[in-house]
Amino acid sequence: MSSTIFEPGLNHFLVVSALLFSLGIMAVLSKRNVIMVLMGVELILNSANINLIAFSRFTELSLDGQMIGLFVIIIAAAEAAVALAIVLNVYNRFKTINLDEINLLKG
Amino acid sequence: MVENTLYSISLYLPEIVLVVTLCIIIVADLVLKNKEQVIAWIMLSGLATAGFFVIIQAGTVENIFFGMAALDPFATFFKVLLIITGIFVVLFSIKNRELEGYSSRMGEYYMLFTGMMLGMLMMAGATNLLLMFLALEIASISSYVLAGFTKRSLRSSEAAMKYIIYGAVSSGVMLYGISLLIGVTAATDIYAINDAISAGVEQTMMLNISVLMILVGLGFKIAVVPFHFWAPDVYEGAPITIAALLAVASKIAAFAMLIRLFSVSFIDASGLSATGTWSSVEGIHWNLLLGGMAALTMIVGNLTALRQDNIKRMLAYSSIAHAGYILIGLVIMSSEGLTSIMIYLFIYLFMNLGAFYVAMLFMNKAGTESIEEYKGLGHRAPLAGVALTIFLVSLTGLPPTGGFVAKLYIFGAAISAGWIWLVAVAGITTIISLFYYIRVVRNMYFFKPDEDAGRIEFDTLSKAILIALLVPVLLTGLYFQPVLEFARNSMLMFGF
Amino acid sequence: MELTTILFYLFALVTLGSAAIMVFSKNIVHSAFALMFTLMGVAALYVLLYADFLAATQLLVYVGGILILILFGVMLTSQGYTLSFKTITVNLIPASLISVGIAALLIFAFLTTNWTISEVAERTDTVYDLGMLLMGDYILPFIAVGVLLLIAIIGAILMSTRLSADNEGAS
Amino acid sequence: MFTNLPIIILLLPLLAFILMIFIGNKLPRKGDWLATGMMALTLVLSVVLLITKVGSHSADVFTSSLDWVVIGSKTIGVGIMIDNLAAIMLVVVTLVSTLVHLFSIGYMEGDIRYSRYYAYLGLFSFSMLGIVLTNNILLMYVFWELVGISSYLLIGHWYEKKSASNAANKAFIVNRVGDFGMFIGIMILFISFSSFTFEAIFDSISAGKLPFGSEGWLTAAGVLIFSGAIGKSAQFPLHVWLPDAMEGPTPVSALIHAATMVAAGVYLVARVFPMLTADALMVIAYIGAITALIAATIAITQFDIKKVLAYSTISQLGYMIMALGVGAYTAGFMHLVTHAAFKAGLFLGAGSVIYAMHAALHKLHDHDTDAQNIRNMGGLKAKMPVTYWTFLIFTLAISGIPLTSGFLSKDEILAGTLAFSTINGHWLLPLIGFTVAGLTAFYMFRLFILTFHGKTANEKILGGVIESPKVMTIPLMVLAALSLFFFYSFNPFGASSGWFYSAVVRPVSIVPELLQPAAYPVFYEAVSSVHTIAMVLSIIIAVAGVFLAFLVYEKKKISAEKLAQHAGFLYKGATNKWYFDEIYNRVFVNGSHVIMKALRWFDETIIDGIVNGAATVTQLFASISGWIDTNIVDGLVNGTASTANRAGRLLSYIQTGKVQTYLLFVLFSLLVLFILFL
Amino acid sequence: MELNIFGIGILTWIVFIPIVGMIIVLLLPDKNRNAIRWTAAVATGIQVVLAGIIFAFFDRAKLGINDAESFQFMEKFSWITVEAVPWVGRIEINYFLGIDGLSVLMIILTSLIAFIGVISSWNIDKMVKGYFALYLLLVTGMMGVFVALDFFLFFIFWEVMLLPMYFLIGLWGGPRREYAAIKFFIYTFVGGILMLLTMLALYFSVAYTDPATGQSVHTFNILHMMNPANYVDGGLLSGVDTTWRYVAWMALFINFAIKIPLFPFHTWLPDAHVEAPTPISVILAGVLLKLGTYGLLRINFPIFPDATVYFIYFMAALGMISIIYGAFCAMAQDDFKKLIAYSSISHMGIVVLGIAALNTQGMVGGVLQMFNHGIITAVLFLSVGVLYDRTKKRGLYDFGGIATQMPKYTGLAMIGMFAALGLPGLNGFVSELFSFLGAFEAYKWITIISVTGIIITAGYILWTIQRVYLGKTPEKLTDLKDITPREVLMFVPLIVLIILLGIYPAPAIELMNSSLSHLVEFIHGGGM
Repeated sequence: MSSTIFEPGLNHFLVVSALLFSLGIMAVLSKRNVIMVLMGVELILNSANINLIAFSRFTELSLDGQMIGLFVIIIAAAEAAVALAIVLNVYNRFKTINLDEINLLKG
Repeated sequence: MVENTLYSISLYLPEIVLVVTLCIIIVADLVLKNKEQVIAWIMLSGLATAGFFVIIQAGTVENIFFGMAALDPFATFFKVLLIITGIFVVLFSIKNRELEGYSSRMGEYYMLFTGMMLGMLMMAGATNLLLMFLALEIASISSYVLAGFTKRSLRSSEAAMKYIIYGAVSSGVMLYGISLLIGVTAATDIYAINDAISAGVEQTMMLNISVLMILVGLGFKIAVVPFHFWAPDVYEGAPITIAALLAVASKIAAFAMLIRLFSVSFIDASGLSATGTWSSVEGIHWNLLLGGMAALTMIVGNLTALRQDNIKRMLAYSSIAHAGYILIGLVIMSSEGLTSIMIYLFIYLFMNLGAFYVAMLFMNKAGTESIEEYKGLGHRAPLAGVALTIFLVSLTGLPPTGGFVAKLYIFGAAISAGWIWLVAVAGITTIISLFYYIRVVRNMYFFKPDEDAGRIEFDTLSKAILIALLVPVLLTGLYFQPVLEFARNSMLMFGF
Repeated sequence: MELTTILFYLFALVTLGSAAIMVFSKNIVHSAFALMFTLMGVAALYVLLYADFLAATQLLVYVGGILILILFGVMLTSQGYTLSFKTITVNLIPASLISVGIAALLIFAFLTTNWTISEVAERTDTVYDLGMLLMGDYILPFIAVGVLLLIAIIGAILMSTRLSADNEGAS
Repeated sequence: MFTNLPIIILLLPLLAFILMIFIGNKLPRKGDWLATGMMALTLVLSVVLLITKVGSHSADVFTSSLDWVVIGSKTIGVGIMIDNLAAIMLVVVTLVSTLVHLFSIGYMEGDIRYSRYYAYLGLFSFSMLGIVLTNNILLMYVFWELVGISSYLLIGHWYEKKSASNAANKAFIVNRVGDFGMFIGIMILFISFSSFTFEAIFDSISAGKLPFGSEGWLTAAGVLIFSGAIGKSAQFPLHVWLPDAMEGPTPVSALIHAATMVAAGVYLVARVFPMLTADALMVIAYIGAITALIAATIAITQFDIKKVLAYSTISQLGYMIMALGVGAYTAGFMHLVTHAAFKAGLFLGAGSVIYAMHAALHKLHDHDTDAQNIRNMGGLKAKMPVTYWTFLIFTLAISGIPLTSGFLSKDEILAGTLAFSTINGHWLLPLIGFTVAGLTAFYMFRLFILTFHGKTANEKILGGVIESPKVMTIPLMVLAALSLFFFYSFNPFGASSGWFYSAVVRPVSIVPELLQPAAYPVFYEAVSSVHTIAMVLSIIIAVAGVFLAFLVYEKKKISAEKLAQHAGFLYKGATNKWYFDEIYNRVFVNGSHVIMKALRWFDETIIDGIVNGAATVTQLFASISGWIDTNIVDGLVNGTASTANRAGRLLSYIQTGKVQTYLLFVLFSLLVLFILFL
Repeated sequence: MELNIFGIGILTWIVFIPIVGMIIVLLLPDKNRNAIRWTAAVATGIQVVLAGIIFAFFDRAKLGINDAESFQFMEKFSWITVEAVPWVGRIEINYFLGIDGLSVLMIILTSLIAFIGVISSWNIDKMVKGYFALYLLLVTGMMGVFVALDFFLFFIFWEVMLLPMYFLIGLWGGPRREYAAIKFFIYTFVGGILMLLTMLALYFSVAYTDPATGQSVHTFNILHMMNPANYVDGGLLSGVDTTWRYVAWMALFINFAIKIPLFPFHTWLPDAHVEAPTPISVILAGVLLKLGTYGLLRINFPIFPDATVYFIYFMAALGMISIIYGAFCAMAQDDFKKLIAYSSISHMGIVVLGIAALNTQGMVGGVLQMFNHGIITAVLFLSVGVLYDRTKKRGLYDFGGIATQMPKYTGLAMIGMFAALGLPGLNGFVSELFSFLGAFEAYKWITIISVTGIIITAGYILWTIQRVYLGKTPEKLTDLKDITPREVLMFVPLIVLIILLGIYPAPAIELMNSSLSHLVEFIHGGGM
């Protein structure tokens, strides 16, 4: 284990992931544009992946973490593809992809 | 290793059947013309075969695919439920007029539907966090698209988009939670996690955070307050068949996963007493949290349902409320509670599908989803009217319908565990629920139909489906021993 | 300071910095490119964590796939070049409060948590081990993810293609 | 003999009732002969019974009973009891009833509900005989109410008239007030002694058992039972119904509201006499005295022939009650009997007059002149001789002039009150007694003179008046004969030597000694010592009253108007019946109207309002927009669950339709949960 | 005592005959109205016959209440049994029917009123099939409640009545029928939820040891719930005089009080009565209200003797308030049906007061009053119905002089009125007498105040008679026909009973005397 707090240990990576996570949340919550929101989701997924891989590096978890990370990347890709297809469809219907303008369903 | 894999495959037949069905549908979609009906029947037979294998395998308790999944009575129970739901929804889909304009795309519809069924079946059996997440995603991604299937409709498109964004964020948060949980316990298998937790976890705070985040994802699937917001919008926008599927199957699968995760991972294995009550890991009051959520869910679901005019939306809120009642079973943290959840889900399946189905029939024939415009429908369509009345009465929880038995067991389990306040909330909200259910009945019967509006007739298949849904609702109200025994015998989970 | 330390901070800075740019930029194209740097930074972090295969996958799938997809999305959904590339923010105050809150909480939790660290031997090559796992323990997810991709493809095609007899805009 | 005969006597009128109800209308002459005949048969049987009882079994009491119901371990029986009291009363009831039946053949001729009328008479007779014959207080209460209902039906015989149905209602409800007390009294007795029979109750009391172990409750029980008598015998303060009851046919007034039913209260007090404490008796005595006085004063001022008689009835009943209260048991009961004869006679006489007046008016097609107002009469002496002479005998009897039966009994009562005052100094009672005696003589002769003597204001009417038919005059003659002294005692100045006094003996008090009234020997001695004084005094006063009446109304030496002016507020009060009706109207009728309206409002607004929640307000606004009628259930939803609804609305506001807002809530909840779990 | 017909117990027959009728009705074609009516009449008629058989064979001496051995015509079958699994004991729900002195009279009442209801429904022309189907379902529910000895079964029958009633009022009622129907529904539903929760709490607190297997079995058996020995240690409702037992008692009490209805839970009743069609009013007042008091006696009292004693003053006071309050409110009404509805509140108050006395007279009086009131209000509502059929009016001020127009009818109606007024010689008096007698033994002042109710009752009844039957006939009402033979047929059995029981109530009282005495002892013994 490292002797100084500057030497990158588990916590360092986790902090990075936490920040990335919250930036993702920020994007999700504050951007009107759907695509920006999707980008935020990618950030969240990446932050989770950083966690997983960091754990696989520093704990007994070993390769399982990486394995899951791998699957997550694939899932993220699939999700992004479908999401963008749906967004495209929405754009074709609504002529906008600003989330706050798409609210026929409410109440 | 290979032997294990092969053996596991032999125990994973239902899922494999579905994959095969998916492939057949793809091929059939390419080859056949006028394929709608054929594909529907292919899917039905696929589901039936899967169901057949599920039943054949009933009773087996086995850990398969290197601990990735389990085949146990618990999973079997939920798979049976899921397949029944699937079969009904396929039948609904055949009858649904909404889908008529999309005949060229019905192949895809059934492909995605099959995919969703596959995902849900996997959810019921998954014992590894990765597989759980993966199964969840399979089910989710298919349902995102299905929700937007009627592309011409603005509402449907909007529903799909909202659903996927909401879902992506929720699953992202859940994944983050999973990553933390994995980090804390250094394990991905839920039994290993339990071992780790039982051995004593120092990072309690981390554990709490991770579970909370996982709850966001599962809560999203089940639609419990405060993670329910998507449900009404999506149900309203989606084709009614898919709304029914989401309200019933999706919920059943998510509950299966939630129960397995909670009752396997987060309990104090040493505290599992002979009476079947268990306690969560020291220092964590999951039951209180879940109880709070259950109460909130019942309150919000029922209160909001009061004001809805769209029947799908009303049923959406009602199914949110029902998720609250079901959650009570988990709060109790006992086998009794879980049994009552299973009974509830079993009955909920029929009554909720029934309500959706009649709503669909009315939409087909009378072209309305508005409860206000249901006036006089009971006189125009006596059978459907009576059936809807019975379904709604059952949803209210009045005897002699199944809904009563469902509530009876949930309430009973809660009372016996001493959760009086929760039961009180449940009781009060049940009373509130009466208002919006009865309003439909009142509109159907207490108004004379227009003079020129004739009787609504249904074809034989429609009637048969209706009866098939109606009979279990009434039967379970009077003689529910089989359900009870089925549920109790299915309490056995791998490793427990 | 060791090299890894310096590299860590560098990559962390790149990752978070470009992520911040992505989030706060008003131009969606800028955001997309910032996202690319973020993803690359993450890949670099993976390398630091002995996950070379994952780093490669990250670059391939994310930077090569997802990002392109996103850019396509951007292009396809904007009628005018300048106008709608500006993305206006909503819920700014509550959103920032929540994300700051979550960040603070998470960091606080991470820092106060006493992790059980086990020193794992440095890995030089993970590809073989991952491959073995995929064919062994992870065979089921491996197959399942294949199905997932199939479904996603079907879904994406369904959603993005036009209906044959479809008059757009009608509902 | 003493088991079967009474039951036959009891059931014959019931049979008559049933027959008349179901087939009365189909019989020839609408069945009047059947009803009358059966009543006459009853009379014959009763006389046989009386003669046998008093003649050969004077000291015995015959009871027989059978089980009615078993409740828990308590058995409640029904049964009959024959003692001299009952036997005498039987004859009184059946006699008057028979005569009234007979009289009615003439009086009610051509009535649209003729057979119904006879049916009700049968029902009444049955109930009245029930009161007389029963051996237990519950059964007494049962028949008590039944006579009430028959009275109600008969008062309301001409129910098309609003006043008739009003009077019927009033009679029943006012009686219910009295019965309410009686009912509670009965409950006290039953709870304490587990039995309803007089015998068992008296046995328990004499064994020293007290209700709830308290002497106060014994007094209370007595007074409460007596309150039944207050109602039925029209005692102050429940006397208000009787004058109104004159809305019924006059024969009914004679039977029910003069001779029998109203006397049932007296009979009741006589029945429970042994268990009454001194305090209870004191209350009874004073109630009787007050009633006697009030009614007598009102009677002076009335002009309706039946009203005068009604008030005189109340007054006389007050006498009887007072007599029982002071301990002059036999005198009181005897007055009941004698009064029954002469008051029934008076009413029938009045009926005869009214009948004649009606007939005369009818011929003239005059429907405005009041046939019952004595100011429209006068000088009937010549036109209706039988009625005149019999009426004179009755008037003498009620005024207490020697040689009449009334003198015998009244004299004994006055002696009793005087004796009572000598024993314990309640001088007010004899004072009232003698005053009322004078007043009675005065107003009765006022009535008599104004009706039969002098000249009428309207010759035209009287020209057409003729004597009533035989069926009506024969009962008058019979009753006139019975108003003479020799039927009761061969000594015209001393009743106590007659058969009646030996047959009806004051029973021994059984209450604990401390609570007992003056014992009979003591009382008897006191009576003997004051008897002569009382007799002389009563004769003087009665004669003075008669004389004064002649002075004022026959000779017109004193102007009645002037007298009235002198009397001032007293006269005004008396004419207005001392404002009892007004006060009751204000307090009870209006009071209950106010209460009921208030409660109705309370029920519809508050109780239901709570249920409907703030609905009332919502509905108010809603009804303005005309929205509520089509959306009643919505209204209810809005109502009952208005809070719920508001919450629902709030919650659906949260459902904005914007997915980011949703996520905001989700993540916010997550944050909150984090904080909670840290 | 057992009595089987074709191998099936008589109680099952009497409960489910209407269901058979309902099925036949549903199978008959819509058009064939008379066949539908006759089916209903035959089904309910058979019930009357069966009730007669029960009356004849009923053993008057047996105690019942808490003793399974002394119930009569018992039928007990296992309905739902789930064998014990490791974590929870056996579950057992029985199909358990039986009657004792408490229920036998109610059965007779129910069958009679149901039959008369069918006769008075004869002229209903709207949706005849639906009407009679629902009607027969309702009858089964009512009958079932009176014979069920398993709480679960009791509850099912209880709630089964809810929906038919809702529709019967809501579809065949007057102008404000929806409001009335939903109000009835909600009130009763609230009560039902309370009962459900209490029932569950009881279920989990009670377990008896199965003699055959030695297992501890949770049970819904009402009789087992009465035995303190059956309460499990630490159960929610175990022990004596615990707060939870009071809460449970109160919850049940509110449920039953809503049905009775007791002040202040009564406001559904006037609305429901006013809007309901005549036969349904008859059923409602004649039978449904009795379910409340029956429930108190069958469930509240013997299962919670401690809480009963604790709350008994409160209950008596509510009874008193209902008597007075109902009477005054009745007096204030302008609507004939509403008046009778409020008078029902008042009369049911007497029942409550009587049973609250906790002594034999009071209980006997109370139960008898249940029966009598059922018959009397039936007559009253039928009388209103007769008038309403002819004039389409219900306002008290709309009438007058009916006695001259319709003398036969007036005679019958008046007997009902007088019985309601508590006239001796008619049945109302007997039961009121015993109720008050019993109550007086227990509570002097409450009873004294209550007895003033009889004065008010006399007031409003006579006033009603005066306004409706007496006086001059308004011009509009001069062509009324006197009652038809069908109408006479529905009045006569009731009138005969009114008079018969008024004169000689012993046949009714001896049916229940021993059971109720036993119940009283049982309560005072604290459930021992």
